[in-house]
Amino acid sequence: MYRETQIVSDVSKVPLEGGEGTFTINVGPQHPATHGVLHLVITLNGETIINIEPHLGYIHRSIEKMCESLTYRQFIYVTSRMDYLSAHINNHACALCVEKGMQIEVPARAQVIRVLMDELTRIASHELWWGAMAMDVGAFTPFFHAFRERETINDIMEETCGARLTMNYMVPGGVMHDIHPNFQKRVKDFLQLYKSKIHEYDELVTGNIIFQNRMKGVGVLSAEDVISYGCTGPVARGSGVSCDIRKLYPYEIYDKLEFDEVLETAGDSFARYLVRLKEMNQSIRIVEQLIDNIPEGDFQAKTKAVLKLPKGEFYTRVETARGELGVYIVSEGGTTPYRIKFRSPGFSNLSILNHMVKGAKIGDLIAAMGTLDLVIPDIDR
Amino acid sequence: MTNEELKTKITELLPTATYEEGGEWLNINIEPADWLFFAQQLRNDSSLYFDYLFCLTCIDWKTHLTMVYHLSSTKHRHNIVVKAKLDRNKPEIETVSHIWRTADFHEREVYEMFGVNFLNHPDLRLLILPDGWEGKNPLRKDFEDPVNMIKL
Amino acid sequence: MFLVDYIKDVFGAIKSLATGMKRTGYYFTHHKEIITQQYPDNRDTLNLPERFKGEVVMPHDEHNEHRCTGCTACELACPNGTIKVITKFDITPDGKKKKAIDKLVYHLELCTMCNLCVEACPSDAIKMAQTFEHSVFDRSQLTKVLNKPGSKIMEGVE
Amino acid sequence: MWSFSKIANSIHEWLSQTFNATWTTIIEMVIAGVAVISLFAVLGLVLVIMERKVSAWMQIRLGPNRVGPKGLLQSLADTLKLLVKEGMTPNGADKFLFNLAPYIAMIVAMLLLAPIAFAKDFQLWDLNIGVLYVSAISSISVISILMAGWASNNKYSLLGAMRSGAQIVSYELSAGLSVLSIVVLTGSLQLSEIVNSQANGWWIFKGHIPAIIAFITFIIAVTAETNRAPFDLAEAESELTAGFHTEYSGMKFALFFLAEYANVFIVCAIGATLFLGGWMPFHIGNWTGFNNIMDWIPSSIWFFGKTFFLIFLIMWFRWTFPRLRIDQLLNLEWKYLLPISMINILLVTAMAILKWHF
Repeated sequence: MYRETQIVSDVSKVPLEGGEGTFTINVGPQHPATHGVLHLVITLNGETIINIEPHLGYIHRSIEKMCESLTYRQFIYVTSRMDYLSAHINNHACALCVEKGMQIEVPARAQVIRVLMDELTRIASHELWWGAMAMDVGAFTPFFHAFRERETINDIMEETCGARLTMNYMVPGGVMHDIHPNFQKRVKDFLQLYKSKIHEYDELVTGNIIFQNRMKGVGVLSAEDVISYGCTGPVARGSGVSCDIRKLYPYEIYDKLEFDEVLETAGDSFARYLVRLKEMNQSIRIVEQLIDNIPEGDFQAKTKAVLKLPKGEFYTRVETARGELGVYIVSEGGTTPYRIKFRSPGFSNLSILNHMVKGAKIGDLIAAMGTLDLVIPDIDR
Repeated sequence: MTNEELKTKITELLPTATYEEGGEWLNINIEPADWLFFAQQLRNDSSLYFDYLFCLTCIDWKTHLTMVYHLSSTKHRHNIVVKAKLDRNKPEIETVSHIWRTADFHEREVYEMFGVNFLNHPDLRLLILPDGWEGKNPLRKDFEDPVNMIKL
Repeated sequence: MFLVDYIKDVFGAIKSLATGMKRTGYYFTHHKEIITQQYPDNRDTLNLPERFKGEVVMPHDEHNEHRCTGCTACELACPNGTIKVITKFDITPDGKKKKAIDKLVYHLELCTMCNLCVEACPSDAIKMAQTFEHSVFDRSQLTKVLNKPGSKIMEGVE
Repeated sequence: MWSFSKIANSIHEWLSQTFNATWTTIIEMVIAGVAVISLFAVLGLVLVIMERKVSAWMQIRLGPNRVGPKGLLQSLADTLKLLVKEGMTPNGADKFLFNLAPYIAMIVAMLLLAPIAFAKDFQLWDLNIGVLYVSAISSISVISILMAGWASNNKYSLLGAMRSGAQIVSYELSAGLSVLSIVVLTGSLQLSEIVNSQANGWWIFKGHIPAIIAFITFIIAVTAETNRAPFDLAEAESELTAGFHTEYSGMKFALFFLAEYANVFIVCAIGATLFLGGWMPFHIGNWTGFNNIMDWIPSSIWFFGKTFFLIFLIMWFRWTFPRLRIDQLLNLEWKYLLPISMINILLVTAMAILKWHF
């Protein structure tokens, strides 16, 4: 456990307009703290941030356009390359959308496997975020400690799905293979490892007085702002906005599972940090409920070789590690989508950045941006 | 509110709106000129209270463009889809970035990808495409890029 | 009391810092917890899971025979044009013309290891190999022909 | 027994027999210069490999293990690499200041070595205001950082330099005050006398709690003064990429790097001298047998052992803690460290007057 410290934040009142005495710096596209090729043009007055303007597109591949020429089986693999840290959940959203259009009934075993994989991916993603977050505020050691648990999940993924990051394990109607015979044992080993190590996270980072000083009272977002800017996931839940798609619009078997939606009301960086840490525990809860209860049966529904969605529009929403991912398929009845739109969580979460850190210091920008958990390919698509 | 209740409520607000059947959410077709008024009503009416714009996109139908707005209410937990048909040669619609701030980025994306001109948008510049991008809009159906697009 | 709070703050801060230092100090002295692998040295003992998707290969048996009928299902299933099947017509002993593969060209540099071709193959002619050290000095070496020279289709595979 | 002072004395005797007095002094100065430079080179190599190994073990990995036995020659290979790298000067930079800055950093670090007693009777220059000299010279190092940041023509560098200026100037205060508490107890500014005063026990034990508080303040303040994490705001790689040395490359970068490690060594040596008795062995009251065994260990080993313990402590901080923000950094100094060390020095003074210390 860690000790809570009351932090009084006194952000100095510097006039927040451009003009005399201000200068701009470019953070990115190559910068240690942007976790990729995000480019922010920052106007500064001394150390105080006056304006932030994101420049995107350095890794834009126009996945939406690419998908227009791929069949419904093929397009799923491309979405792994959007939010590569929750690749599995992206694939899940696409598979769900195709199943909704084709009205395919997914076997119970496949549903459980999918949810298990989703939650493992979510833990892995939050693990990496935790390490990167600590690195953003200047602590290097937690990064390596986070990788210890994350690698265990990646090994499990590698054994069952055949790849560590971009698994492409989902197919319309189920999953590609059955789970590996070792899967259950290794997941249980992981649960044991996780439980024996999770207290170190609090010892190393959460309870640290310097860390709490850096996070508390920084980047405060009100619930109204969060909704208006369309933020989802831990960013919104840190401000007390209930937005967990798994609870609100349950898909697969989430309505039968016991887990809590983590809500914090402070709305600052520390609240968002705590939401993610607690979400990891909730995911562990889900995995624990399912790991011994994988029903027997098919892992894949019988589908036609060539999938054709009926004419119409289909929208599915899932909860990725970063927030709400929407997949919007417009079908003309052919084998390829007519138009596909991915409503990515990162894009909306990034738009609040300027509002969030105006008037803060450069150090705060990095810390607050870390709590947004941006994955740049997810923003650029 | 259920879709039926939403339908009656919205018909009161905007009698010219037409509805599409099918789909899990209520699909509303409106004229682009009505959009600003309608959006304000949707956001501010306490029984509708659509405060969360969760998807904003555009579809190129080769003959015309369609703006698609997916709206949700965090209070009442109901969703609607609003569609507005735009002229393909001179697509123009009022911005809603002051009603839902998330529209700011999403409209900039649609602006560069489809060439839709959002009237009164505070900062309508290229967001994803490189500075000085000229020519066609990448997500339109007639876009060709012989260098970077590989035909399979 | 202001002074009491002040002193409490100072001690709380020092304690939180000491907890962190205890944790790193533990790992500093316990070298058994080290998790890194000595990669190029442990090549012999490195075991990749049998499902690992390294590259697409076509297994041949001892008579230099494979199972590929040249149906192009893999080519159609591939999302990014990685596989090209070049077919020819063989003359069977009883004088009939039969479709067979001339070359199955595989572009490793385009492959995303999505496994869709292996899933699509009706005769299990191709599978994923567990290799992962793909770097070469020349890009043209990444374009491979999967069927061995002089190989022919196995008996009984349609 | 074998000791540094005997070697030094025999060299001095041989030189004065062979040459006249002037030449002896000149040759001795040259020898001292060469010794300092080679000490620097060795320190750089040792501290870099030490830092890398310490960080690796704390981060549950192995660290450098390819070059030489157990990777011990890794830093030598790195030095070779840095030597042959191109040293670039960015366009629009103030070339003179840009190239001068790393040398100033080095020279300051070298000057600081002069009054340090490495072993019994082995000291380059035992001047009578040693403590004052150290605190005066060490504050010059900020000039090299400001110079580097200003001359680089890079906004990141400038921000880093400005941060470092504010930081070093404020932390000088509490470092000075905590050093002063030992001066008050000893009654002398001369480092050799401070060491001699600890013959019957180190100040950290003799000075009760105030000395321990002074020691903690000193460690925090010197960590900040040497720009080490958690006070590495001048570099702050996640914020300012590399801060004041963003634009430096090749050997000029290596000089900054070396100066940083040399500074760490020097402040730790000062800390060891003031609080941990310098080269004085560890004695417990009148356990004659134990004390004799302790005396048998050469004094240079005592000195370097203590210094490296403090260096390890500072490395331990670096690989555990996150970085502070600039306003919190100044808060810590002005709201916590300075009041604490001021009250502390009052206590120490009272203790020294009333002779409460051992």
